[in-house]
Amino acid sequence: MKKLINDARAVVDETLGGLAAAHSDILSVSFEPRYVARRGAPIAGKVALVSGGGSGHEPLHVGFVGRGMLDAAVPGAIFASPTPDLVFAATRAVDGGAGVLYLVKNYTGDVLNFETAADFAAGAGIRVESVLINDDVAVEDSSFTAGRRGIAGAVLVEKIAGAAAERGDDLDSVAAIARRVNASMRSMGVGLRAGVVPYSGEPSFTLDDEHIEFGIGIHGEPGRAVIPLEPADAIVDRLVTAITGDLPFVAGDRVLLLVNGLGGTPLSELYIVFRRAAQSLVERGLAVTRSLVGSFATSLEMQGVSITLLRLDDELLELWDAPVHTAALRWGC
Amino acid sequence: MKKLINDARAVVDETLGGLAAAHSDILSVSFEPRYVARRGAPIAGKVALVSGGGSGHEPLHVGFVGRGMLDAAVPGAIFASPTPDLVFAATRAVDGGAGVLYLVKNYTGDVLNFETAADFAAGAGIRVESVLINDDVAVEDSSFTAGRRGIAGAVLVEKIAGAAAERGDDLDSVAAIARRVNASMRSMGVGLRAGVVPYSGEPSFTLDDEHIEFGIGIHGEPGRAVIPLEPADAIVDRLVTAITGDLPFVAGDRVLLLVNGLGGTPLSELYIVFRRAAQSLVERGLAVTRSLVGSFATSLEMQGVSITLLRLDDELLELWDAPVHTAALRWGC
Amino acid sequence: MSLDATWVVDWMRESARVLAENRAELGALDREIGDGDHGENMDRGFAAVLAGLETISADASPGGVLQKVAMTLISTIGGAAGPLYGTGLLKASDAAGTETQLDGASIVALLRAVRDGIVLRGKAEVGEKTMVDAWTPAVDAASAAESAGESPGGILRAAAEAASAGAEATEPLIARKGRASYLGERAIGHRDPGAQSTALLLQAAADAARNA
Amino acid sequence: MSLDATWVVDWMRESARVLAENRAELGALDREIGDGDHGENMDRGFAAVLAGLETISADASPGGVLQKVAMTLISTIGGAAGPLYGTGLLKASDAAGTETQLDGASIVALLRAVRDGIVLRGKAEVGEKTMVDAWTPAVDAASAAESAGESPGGILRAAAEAASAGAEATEPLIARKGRASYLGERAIGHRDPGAQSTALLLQAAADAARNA
Ligand SMILES: Nc1ncnc2c1ncn2[C@@H]1O[C@H](COP(=O)(O)OP(=O)(O)O)[C@@H](O)[C@H]1O
Ligand SMILES: Nc1ncnc2c1ncn2[C@@H]1O[C@H](COP(=O)(O)OP(=O)(O)O)[C@@H](O)[C@H]1O
Ligand SMILES: [Mg+2]
Ligand SMILES: [Mg+2]
Ligand SMILES: [Mg+2]
Ligand SMILES: [Mg+2]
Repeated sequence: MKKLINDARAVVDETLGGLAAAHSDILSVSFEPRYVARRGAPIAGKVALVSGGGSGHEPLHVGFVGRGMLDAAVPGAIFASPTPDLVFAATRAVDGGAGVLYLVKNYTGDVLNFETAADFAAGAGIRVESVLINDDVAVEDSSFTAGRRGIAGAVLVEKIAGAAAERGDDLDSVAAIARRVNASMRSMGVGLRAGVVPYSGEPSFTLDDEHIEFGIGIHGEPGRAVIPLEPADAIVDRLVTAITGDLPFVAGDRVLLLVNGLGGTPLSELYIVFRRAAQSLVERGLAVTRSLVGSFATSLEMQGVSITLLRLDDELLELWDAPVHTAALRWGC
Repeated sequence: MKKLINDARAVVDETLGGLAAAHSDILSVSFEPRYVARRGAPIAGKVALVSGGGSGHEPLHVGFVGRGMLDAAVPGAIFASPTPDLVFAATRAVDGGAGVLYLVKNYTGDVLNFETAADFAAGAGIRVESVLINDDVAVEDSSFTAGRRGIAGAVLVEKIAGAAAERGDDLDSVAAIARRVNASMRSMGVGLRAGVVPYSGEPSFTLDDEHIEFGIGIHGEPGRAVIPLEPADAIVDRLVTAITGDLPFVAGDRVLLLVNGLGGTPLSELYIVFRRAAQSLVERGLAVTRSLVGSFATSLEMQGVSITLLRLDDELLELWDAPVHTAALRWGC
Repeated sequence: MSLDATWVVDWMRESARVLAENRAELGALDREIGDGDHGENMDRGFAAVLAGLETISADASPGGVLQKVAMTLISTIGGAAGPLYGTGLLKASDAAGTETQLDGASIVALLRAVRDGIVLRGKAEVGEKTMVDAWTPAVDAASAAESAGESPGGILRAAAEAASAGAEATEPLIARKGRASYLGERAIGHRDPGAQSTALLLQAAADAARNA
Repeated sequence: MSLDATWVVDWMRESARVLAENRAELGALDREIGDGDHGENMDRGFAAVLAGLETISADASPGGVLQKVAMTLISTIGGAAGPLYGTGLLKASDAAGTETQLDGASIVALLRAVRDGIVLRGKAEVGEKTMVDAWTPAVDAASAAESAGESPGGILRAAAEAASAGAEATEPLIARKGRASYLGERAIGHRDPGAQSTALLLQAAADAARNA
């Protein structure tokens, strides 16, 4: 295992130490209990957004704390959901009296831990709403599974719901917007090479040089199938077909296209993927109205990419374009 | 070789295709002759900034084309400097009558090709100034070498000189600012694992699991020595010692600290590096006044990191904070 | 014969020991069909439990110790296993109430309460390839042993054996809950990590009651 | 005996062939002490030259062909090698002027002009582990062969042999110019890729003059 780390068990705290040092204008880090809060929080009268989940997906979620996005992020251990006491501590720290919205990626651990935190919050008289994020079409959403996973689409929910909270929407409205974003988006990814989990020193999966995991999860969970490595365009076409067919997206739709690197993929490859994805959407009659390219929801240094498509309407577009100032996403200010 | 590409020889063009599709609000791409120009260029009366070099370092330089930074970037083949005719074509496309500044990383190939382009431009009546970027302290600057290499510090030169051009400085002034930035900054990096050059399918160097290249170049060129892998903090201390000792940076200096990933390093590791670098600068009495963390000057999917330190004065600080809107760096607008 | 708070403390100490010992193995199982953190999660949680036992008061009841352990697990394991084991042990604490001595029937009730708590939170049924597939046969075996007049130690040994067999029996299953459910047929042939940690925990419970 | 434009054309065709053939080998040499692109750069440049030869006019002079080749190389190789070889061949084109037949003395002048052009742009001296270490002995050997009354073919064979020996002789050197200069002692034992491509180019020149 070759990593720029000191101690496998200190990775999360030291990452947060760097985050705090680099972005003291945006956020502050509490180490004990561990959470990241927007500078200036709580903001009286504003709905507070709290997200979190296992670490190892940076910048998700800690890099999205700040104006126009999250009020707090609660990073668990690597790939392990944070515990309820931490989520509750963050909730108390950022609640501005207008209630708190939990944005929870659909994993059993996250769901259960945020559920318990919401119980704690209710006990403390804080109103909490929760929105589940489950954009990954790789996994069948049926009674035979734990349901669809939440992956890179989380970034879009956080941005847009964050803008709604910033403009002063109330808790129910912000929650409704978050649910609308989640319902209007679909994602799917491929993995070429696994990231190495620091505490085990082992890759989270293994693949030979000729195969990729089609439908990879952001913890290295398997997807639909192991398939032969193909040219990028062919892989992108498979992903786009799976994604557009699912909602479904139809000709005339305005969409936001997010091409997300999984941590170890160079930007040039993300643009090669973006190029074909945009082409293929245009061929389907969709209008690529907004674009985002970069590594936002990662899996350590995994090599691979995910594609997310969000159907836009005028309101979502306006909220997307609203100013945001976080460590990993910034515009308009 | 596992990459999300179609054809090794099409990597640069297809990357630019994606860039153009994702950022049509910022830039436009000319494929034949190949260069990337700021949307709206030429801007009458504004000094135009042109940079370029081999590809494989994305987002450098193409991701820095836009308001407040470069007017054009000229990407060569992977790791190969662009040819003079392309630099000249870009020069003509963005010259707004106030002259053109070439920002050239100090590699024999880049120097020679930009030199020839400047001759062409002179022949066409366009005034060109060139500034060499050579921030890498890994390499001795002596008559026994080709001189110091230009690495991630290029991003700082482009940002600050770009802001000077944007506020209306004339060619000599912008060139002087660019030279001042270059003279006030130092960088150095380490490589853990090489990127794989698409056309050869081979890693650009090989290291066993226990060693790193101390002083790596962004083409995988060797640095000072192959040393054993150490905890991140120890590696950072070595880099900071080499960098601060060189200018030298002294107690009381205000500095900008850039921690730059080389392409395949996860963001969490960059923050772990930033944490220690900032600590160690504070211990030396320096004031870390501005921060930048991310993968900006890369070497394909190389695992590793470089640290750049820039000594700030009031003017450089103001120019750094000025609005910028490019694919890879954006604030203030 | 009966067990007291000392047994609960010994059980937790022994659990911490075996989970540390099996950290890599549980991690490897979870890497196959999950995200690889189960060993790390359990070890982190029980290391915290171990530290907390230092400050347990001498007159704590079994239920009191279990409550403290449950709270510690909930706030240190994270992931899916944290709330599941935490809720389970919280329910066990409720079941033990203020009793200071646990007889055979109380032991069975305690184990059943753990299982029911886990099912309450996780909604998994038997056969869905989760820790429930170790807990349910364990509860059944414990109940049968108690009916057959076994001592508390005997009851726990029966539970441990059944949990171990239950964990092994998850191997041919397709998962319907948790992360492994995404694998479909590809889960076949792999043991569920949570069922395996349950088997370790119940073996620890039996070992702590070695002389009972 | 003398060589005409056909020889230049044949030289370039043969160069394109051997550079394509040696693309991987040059790349591997450059990977050792540079950035690995020299094979790719040379192959790209000479493939473009080859394509350009299709449209060369039948009455072109050797100098005319060389000028077109030089411009193509400058606009297609990039890197350090592009301007160096490009400038070298441009100077060779100047040296050949409008002559249609190149005798021995002209051939030597042509080779010397290439070398001088490269030195003008790159400022490398002999012994600094660059392509100059192949060109300079080649020019010296060509000059000696010409003095000894050798035919143009003989002169080029002498140059090719000396270039090849010169390339080999870069192996023990420490580099002072170009990317390899960063390596210090670590460059020792590796052949300079540019010197090796020069050896290939001069062998191609000799092969193209096989019957002269
Ligand atoms: N719904 C559920 N009901 C019961 N047990 C579950 C459920 N979901 C997951 N588990 C158990 O949790 C274990 C995984 O725990 P762990 O790896 O710590 O959490 P995570 O899956 O969040 O990484 C599984 O092996 C399984 O036994
Ligand atoms: N200053 C110089 N003078 C002469 N030759 C040089 C000089 N610098 C580099 N070279 C030659 O160029 C070769 C490298 O060419 P190439 O790999 O195509 O370019 P780059 O180094 O830009 O990647 C070296 O092997 C060396 O022979
Ligand atoms: Mg987990
Ligand atoms: Mg090169
Ligand atoms: Mg797990
Ligand atoms: Mg090279």
